[in-house]
Amino acid sequence: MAYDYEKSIRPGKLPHIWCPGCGHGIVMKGLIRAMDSCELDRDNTAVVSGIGCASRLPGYLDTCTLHTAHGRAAAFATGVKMAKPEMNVIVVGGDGDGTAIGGNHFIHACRRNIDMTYLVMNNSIYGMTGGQFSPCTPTGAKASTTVYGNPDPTFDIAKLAIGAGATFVARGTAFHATQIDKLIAEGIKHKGLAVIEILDDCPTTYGRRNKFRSVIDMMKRLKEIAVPVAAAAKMTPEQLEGKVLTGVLHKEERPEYTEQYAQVIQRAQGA
Amino acid sequence: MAYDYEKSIRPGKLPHIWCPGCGHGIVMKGLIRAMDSCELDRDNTAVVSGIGCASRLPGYLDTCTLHTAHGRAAAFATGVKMAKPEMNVIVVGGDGDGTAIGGNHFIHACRRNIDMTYLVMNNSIYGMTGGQFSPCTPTGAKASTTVYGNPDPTFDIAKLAIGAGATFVARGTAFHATQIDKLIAEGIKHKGLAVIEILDDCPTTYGRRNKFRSVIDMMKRLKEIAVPVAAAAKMTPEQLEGKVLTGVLHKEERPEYTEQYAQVIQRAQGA
Amino acid sequence: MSGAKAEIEIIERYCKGCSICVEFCPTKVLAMDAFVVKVENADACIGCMQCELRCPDFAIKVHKL
Amino acid sequence: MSGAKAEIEIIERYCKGCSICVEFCPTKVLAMDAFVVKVENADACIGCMQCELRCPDFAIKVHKL
Amino acid sequence: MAERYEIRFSGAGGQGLITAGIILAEAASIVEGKYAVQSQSYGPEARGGASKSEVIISDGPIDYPKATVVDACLAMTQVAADKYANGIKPGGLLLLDDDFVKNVPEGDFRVVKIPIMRIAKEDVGREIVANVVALGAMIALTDVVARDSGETAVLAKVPEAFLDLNKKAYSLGFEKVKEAMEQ
Amino acid sequence: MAERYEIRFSGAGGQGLITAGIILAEAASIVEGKYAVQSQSYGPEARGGASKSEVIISDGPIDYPKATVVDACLAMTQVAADKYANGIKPGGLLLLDDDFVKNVPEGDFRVVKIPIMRIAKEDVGREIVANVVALGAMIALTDVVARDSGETAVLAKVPEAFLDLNKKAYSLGFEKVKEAMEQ
Amino acid sequence: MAKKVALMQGNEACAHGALYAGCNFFAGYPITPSTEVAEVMSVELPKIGGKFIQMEDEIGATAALIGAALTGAKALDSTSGPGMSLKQELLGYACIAEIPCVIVNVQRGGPSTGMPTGPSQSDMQQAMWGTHGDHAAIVLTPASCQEIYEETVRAFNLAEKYRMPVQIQLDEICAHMRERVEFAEPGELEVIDREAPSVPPEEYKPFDDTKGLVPPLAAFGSGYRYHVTGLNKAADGFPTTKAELVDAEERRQIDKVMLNQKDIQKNEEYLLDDAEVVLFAYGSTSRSARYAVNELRKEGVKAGMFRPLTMWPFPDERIAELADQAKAIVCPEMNLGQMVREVERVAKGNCTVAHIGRVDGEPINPGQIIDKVKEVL
Amino acid sequence: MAKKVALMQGNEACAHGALYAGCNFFAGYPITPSTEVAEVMSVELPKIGGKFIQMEDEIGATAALIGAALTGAKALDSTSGPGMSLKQELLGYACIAEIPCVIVNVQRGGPSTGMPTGPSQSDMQQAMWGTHGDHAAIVLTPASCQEIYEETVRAFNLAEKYRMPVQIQLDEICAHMRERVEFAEPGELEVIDREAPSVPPEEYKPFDDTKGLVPPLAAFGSGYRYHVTGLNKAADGFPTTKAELVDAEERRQIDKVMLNQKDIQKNEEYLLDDAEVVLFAYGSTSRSARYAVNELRKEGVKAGMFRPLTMWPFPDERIAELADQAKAIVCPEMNLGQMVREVERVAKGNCTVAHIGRVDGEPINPGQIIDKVKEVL
Ligand SMILES: Cc1ncc(C[n+]2csc(CCOP(=O)(O)OP(=O)(O)O)c2C)c(N)n1
Ligand SMILES: Cc1ncc(C[n+]2csc(CCOP(=O)(O)OP(=O)(O)O)c2C)c(N)n1
Ligand code: SF4
Ligand code: SF4
Ligand code: SF4
Ligand code: SF4
Repeated sequence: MAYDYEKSIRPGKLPHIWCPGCGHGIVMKGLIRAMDSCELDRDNTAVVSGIGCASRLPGYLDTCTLHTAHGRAAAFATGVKMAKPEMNVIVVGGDGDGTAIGGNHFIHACRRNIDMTYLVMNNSIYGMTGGQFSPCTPTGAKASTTVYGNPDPTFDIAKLAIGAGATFVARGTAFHATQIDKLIAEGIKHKGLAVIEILDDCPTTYGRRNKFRSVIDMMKRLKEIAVPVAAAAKMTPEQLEGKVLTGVLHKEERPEYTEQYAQVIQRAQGA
Repeated sequence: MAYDYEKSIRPGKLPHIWCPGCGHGIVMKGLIRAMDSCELDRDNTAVVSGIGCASRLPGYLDTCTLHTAHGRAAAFATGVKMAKPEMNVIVVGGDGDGTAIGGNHFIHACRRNIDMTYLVMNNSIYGMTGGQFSPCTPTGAKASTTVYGNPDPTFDIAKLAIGAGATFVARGTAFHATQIDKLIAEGIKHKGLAVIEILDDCPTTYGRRNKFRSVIDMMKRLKEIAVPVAAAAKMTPEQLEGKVLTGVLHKEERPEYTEQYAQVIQRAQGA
Repeated sequence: MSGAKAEIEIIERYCKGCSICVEFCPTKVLAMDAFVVKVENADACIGCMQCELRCPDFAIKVHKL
Repeated sequence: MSGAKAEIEIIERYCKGCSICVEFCPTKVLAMDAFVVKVENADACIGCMQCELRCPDFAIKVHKL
Repeated sequence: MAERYEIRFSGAGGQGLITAGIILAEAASIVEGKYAVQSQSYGPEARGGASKSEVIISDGPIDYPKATVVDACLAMTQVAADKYANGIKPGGLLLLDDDFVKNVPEGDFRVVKIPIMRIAKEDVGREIVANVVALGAMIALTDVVARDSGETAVLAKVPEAFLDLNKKAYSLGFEKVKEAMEQ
Repeated sequence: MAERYEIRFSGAGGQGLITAGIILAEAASIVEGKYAVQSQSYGPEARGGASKSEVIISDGPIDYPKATVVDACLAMTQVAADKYANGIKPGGLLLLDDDFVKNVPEGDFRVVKIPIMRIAKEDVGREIVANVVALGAMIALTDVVARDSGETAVLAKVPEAFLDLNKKAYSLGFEKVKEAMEQ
Repeated sequence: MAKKVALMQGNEACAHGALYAGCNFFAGYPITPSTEVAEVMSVELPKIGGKFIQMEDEIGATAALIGAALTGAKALDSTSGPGMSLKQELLGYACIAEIPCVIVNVQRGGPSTGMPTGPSQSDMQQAMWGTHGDHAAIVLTPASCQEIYEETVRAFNLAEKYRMPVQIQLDEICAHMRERVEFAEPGELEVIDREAPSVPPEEYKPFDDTKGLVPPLAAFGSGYRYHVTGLNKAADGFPTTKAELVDAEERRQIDKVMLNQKDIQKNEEYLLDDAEVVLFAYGSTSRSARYAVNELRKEGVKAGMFRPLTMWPFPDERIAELADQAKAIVCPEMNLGQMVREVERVAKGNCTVAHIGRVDGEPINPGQIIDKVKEVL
Repeated sequence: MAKKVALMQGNEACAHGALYAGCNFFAGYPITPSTEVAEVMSVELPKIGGKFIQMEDEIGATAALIGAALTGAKALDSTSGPGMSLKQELLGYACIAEIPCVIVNVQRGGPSTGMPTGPSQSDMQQAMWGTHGDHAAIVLTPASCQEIYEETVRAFNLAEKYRMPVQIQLDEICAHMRERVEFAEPGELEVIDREAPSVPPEEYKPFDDTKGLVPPLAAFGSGYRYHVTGLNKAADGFPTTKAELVDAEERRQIDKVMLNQKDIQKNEEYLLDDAEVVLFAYGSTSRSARYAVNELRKEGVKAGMFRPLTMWPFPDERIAELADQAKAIVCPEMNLGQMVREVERVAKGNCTVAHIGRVDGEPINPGQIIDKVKEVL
């Protein structure tokens, strides 16, 4: 049956503001399915974002939604979760929001291992401001501030998250739509900070500058470069050249932050 | 022969402001020896720091020194290096300065792989403000804001740096004084961003709260926990429990940022 | 007799004409009509849901028959 | 006859009395005198430089003989 | 031409209306040496959504840089026509794409209709030049700059490869509207 | 006691002078119910460097919370004595540790000398209580709070295990200075 | 039973006042000379099941503060100049999203790192204008440890009542001096909690002003699902660029403060009835000023003091009256001329307005004030 | 040869002005409505061997700006409200460490994210007071594309001459409208470079004021080794807490601006000679005001306009004169009352001071101004 997205979307909010072909809508659908499959109580779920096209997502969801300042979503979310650990907290946002200006809050959320799900919609560009390069823009690519080709190296968000201590890291693509909800759901169920990166597309500000004739080409590229971790294990480095691993890239167990703090309270009250 | 540190130190600036037993002085000596061994031209060397006890270091060195704002040293340094790539740029500072408030600039300096040396004097605490915990304070430890034991997980600076893309990462300790200059010198010679973490001590705000009777105990602990990477390779996980690896932990070659930008200039001028 | 395994509902007001659904429909059920998608070959639908899943704009619903 | 391999110079004005040098001198050449270090057993010095290297305060110089 | 002549190009984002405004302003201020100010307003959406571009042309310095009541208005969509028609000066002009604007707003202004989009698509062969068609039509109607100045400005703006296409679009806009007026 | 009585404890960082000031202020304001304000100044160094702590005691509310010219001043180091001696009121008091202050500043004040550090180390057995020795001496000299009040405040501040040590230090300070005055 | 009393620093009194007001969340980042506020909160909050979190930086701290406040927490944050500058963007967020919370700024010498251990009152204009965009501010300036305790309670009350951030501006002297503080008994001081919505969740609009200038705020997780944003928005909380809605939002957020000035204003008037010279003073400087007033009165000078406890919104009306009454208003401030500008603005030339500025890390002493008063009279 | 002319946006004109002034370094972080400044610089700078760097955030951008400036670069940064708020701490650093650099703020609706695409003039007080601590500010407010080009050159000149950060405050209208801009020929406009030290390196003190209020600044890497800090410091650049040295530093840094006001001030006076009502207007609003003046004159109203191009330091003296001369000063601003406060302060009640505020994302149109003028007269 057709999936019932409407029940999770605030009445009258569609059509959304995203451009034709923008992958953010695909990711939003995955998020809705994931929230449904985890049976999250919408009264007790907060979806928090920063600023950017991707960060407009929460406005559509019929739950507690918090659209904050550029880059600060993880820190706002940390306040929500610390103050009310019984809430489910999901952070959503773009690669710019999360890894440029928001980099510090991102790595510290990973370090604390606070029980939140951080969904990065990585379209490799600052879409909302018209296509300046982000820390996730491929080296050499064109953006409005790199007309001669981007000199900047690119963050591997998963590697960064693991380096900072994230205990669950997964990656999917907007093309592999059926996988998105599964990865997010696994992240939601994980106790601790879960990072889910979805490789996404921005036909408006990235595609055209980088010789993608249309969003279709961008989707095809996502299809081509993605290699599931299991498959990758059987491939040679040459075969993996230019590919990107998808699936659950990292999972470990470490004490969760609000539980650790509950122990602080116990110690304080025991003393 | 006694090492001639004086020639590198600004006249009249000693004794320095650090407390009795503070490891920062030991690290500063290592830095001076490293700068000497690399024969850095002091007229063309900038030493840049943020705010904190460790960040007071540049004031003593007879070179171009820049004591900036808390956490921002790497970004100031990036400006210096970009504008004048022929300068040697060294960033120094504490664990708080570099990985708490300065975390974002730290990871982006690593990502860019700009040719600078980043020396973190990690004493696991905010010394200057009187001993609040830092992201590098061990879980469970006491600090002025964690009297019930620190609930926060600890950053592994090396892991974070590697995750962010640093191309040279090394670790030493204030006890292993002879090694400090070697590691820093190797970092200075490395083309790209080099992170050198020196495990340090703050007897005043950390030691006393955490049952170290004196700085001697703190030094002894450093001696005990350090295991050189080569030795570690032959040890079992059980033997490595509670230990910390020292030496060069990571080294790779990637294009350096100012060189990449030089190519942007070429492309712009060629067009 | 129709071979369709599913009926496609298009919410025209939501469709922004990106043509993702058209491209990735394995049986070429859909086509662009100026700025909005339309069902061109309803019978061919195998009900794989790819169009619904990938439509960024909540503009397609696949009702299995 | 002195067995000292080096002469220890102490810059009292710099010494903050942390006693790191005292502790880690392998031959116990140094000792604390109230707040400042002093050379107590000059002859024993093997010139290993450990005290100079580790003094955080630039207060010790080891002059090899 | 009045001391201060105001033209508005309105429609949807992505239709190139801002470019049309810029070209007109260039024709006036760079090619003809008059004074001109071009401005636009836009919403949070990167594409889609309403779009408008305004040009003020004058023989002397222009103070207030925004349109007050415009002398001429282009509306490429119904939404735009509905929204901006009442911002036209009495006796002014409303140019519209009659394939898209079905309900023609009423008011004290002259209405000129041509199928701008269709001309671009069918006669020129590329929808993307609809803005240049509109620009040609607007210049033909208002005489705010000389036909040649408009063409010079158009050609200065587009890449080599598209010169002919745009030249054709501009001329067609100019002529089709003349035809429409004669009818 | 004057309406407003000002006492300064000065010396080096780490000597516990701030604590001495706090205890005196507690003796006055908590134990005796007077008004008191304690304040301090400190430099960028965490330890070492100059340190000073000031207490103002009064029967009524205290406006200006900083010392103006003090009634009594403790100097534990030469640096402190040199720096603060001229901040003493005419006819005021300077208490100093004569092991450390060799050049006794001159001025219109009474100078009382006792070897505070030495008393702490040799007579009490722990240098760390030098501040309590000094406090005892200061209270003995100024009578700004009752001897008992001072003791109560000292004992309220220190951990169980150190009660006796501090009691002893306080008494010794009190008595040694009385002896010194009698000499 | 005797009341609990203790000798404590202004910073400690602030923390205890917050606890009395029901504060159950603290987010901060350490900085001299404000750290004691955080330190006390880190010890006390877990005892009552509250939460203390030390964030990665000041921006993160303010973000967490706002996030927590949205769950219904009463949230406190403390900092000093450099941190306050960093918080400015999110302070604006708290204004436009109307989030109740309290931020304590302990002023030290500046700009930049300046003199971290020196007292100052040089962030007073920043308190009003530090963030971009138009907004209202409530800023309190207590002057003794007891008053810091009580004004912190009031700060929380105002934050909750007017659904906005409230700043307490201390100076290093007030923050670090120790005085006896009497703890209030439960019920002794008024404690206000924010108004919760009375409508059912389906009808709730987080910025609905039909019932008054301050819309009720539902807590996240209390059954109300709504949207919060830093964009201009309609009553339902969703972004808008409609001119009339934006205008209404911006003006209401200022009106809620300016039209409630009577309730928000608080000040002390000392010997003003017949005053010919008025000292306008606040924070620790007001203590020198009171001392100076007393001395001047002894000498027969008709001096008095106006001491704002609410600095912003600025007490325009009363200062205008005093300017009519007095020959001169003298403003001692540990800065190079900040609040004196407001006094000048309001005085409209009706009396002499003079400033005594000091930025060398030393307090303004009574003698300086006395001299200046004599000079202007 | 005919001069090069082009139709360009205010933001583009700003970038080209910077290039004319010798700007060879840009650090920034994109934000609407300022991005075009960065975009033009990213294209143009590498062509002349200059450097463009997009930093990880606005704080990093200002840090890089200052770092580059210390190597001798002429450095530019552009942003808008939220970014400007984030920059405040380091703006203070540039003040106290006396670093020449230029920051362009394109004002949009606020506070917080507010209305990113709407014009505004609501960061005008922030421009002066946004950072903590006492400091001076130089803030320019041009009103046409040509003027933005030229004032950007002047901004660099002032930054270099007075060794401090200079802000250009644009509004979204000026930033995004397109007008014809004439490029200046080399030599046509004055271009000032900072004074390099004349003493040998051993004698160089980076904050030595014995030769004047603005100490020469050596470039890192030019053979001068010295120390820079955001702490209060002595002439030699090393930290101090000595009261007299701190006092001297703080006052000199303000004096260098306030005592050079003649050189720094710039404004346009339009039909003021006989004006009974003065419009105080700046940025795009001044264009409505000029239109209004012309209309009013037609109706026989003696209206004129005072248009500050240097907004800070505020033109106290001239406004005071105008307050004496005129019946009223009317201040149209796209905010809820910012610069009007300064006018009130300076007018000292000598004339009516009225404000026209607008914060709904729409420009203030001439009609509104005309109505208000008629109301107050
Ligand atoms: C403090 C601040 N700086 C900059 C901006 C401007 N800004 C808004 S969104 C954005 C980047 C958006 O990129 P990303 O997060 O990748 O999301 P996308 O728009 O691509 O979905 C920027 C730079 C801002 N709003 N606030
Ligand atoms: C913006 C800002 N926030 C906070 C501070 C206060 N502060 C100064 S140093 C410091 C921490 C220092 O710790 P670390 O960097 O580890 O160095 P250490 O003192 O231990 O050597 C803090 C929090 C500041 N100066 N500026
Ligand atoms: S600009 Fe890019 S990211 Fe933003 S809505 Fe359009 S396609 Fe999506
Ligand atoms: S407080 Fe700690 S880090 Fe700072 S100087 Fe003292 S020992 Fe060193
Ligand atoms: S050189 Fe070696 S042996 Fe000699 S005093 Fe120093 S540590 Fe001891
Ligand atoms: S290590 Fe240096 S400072 Fe410490 S006691 Fe020895 S000489 Fe003194």
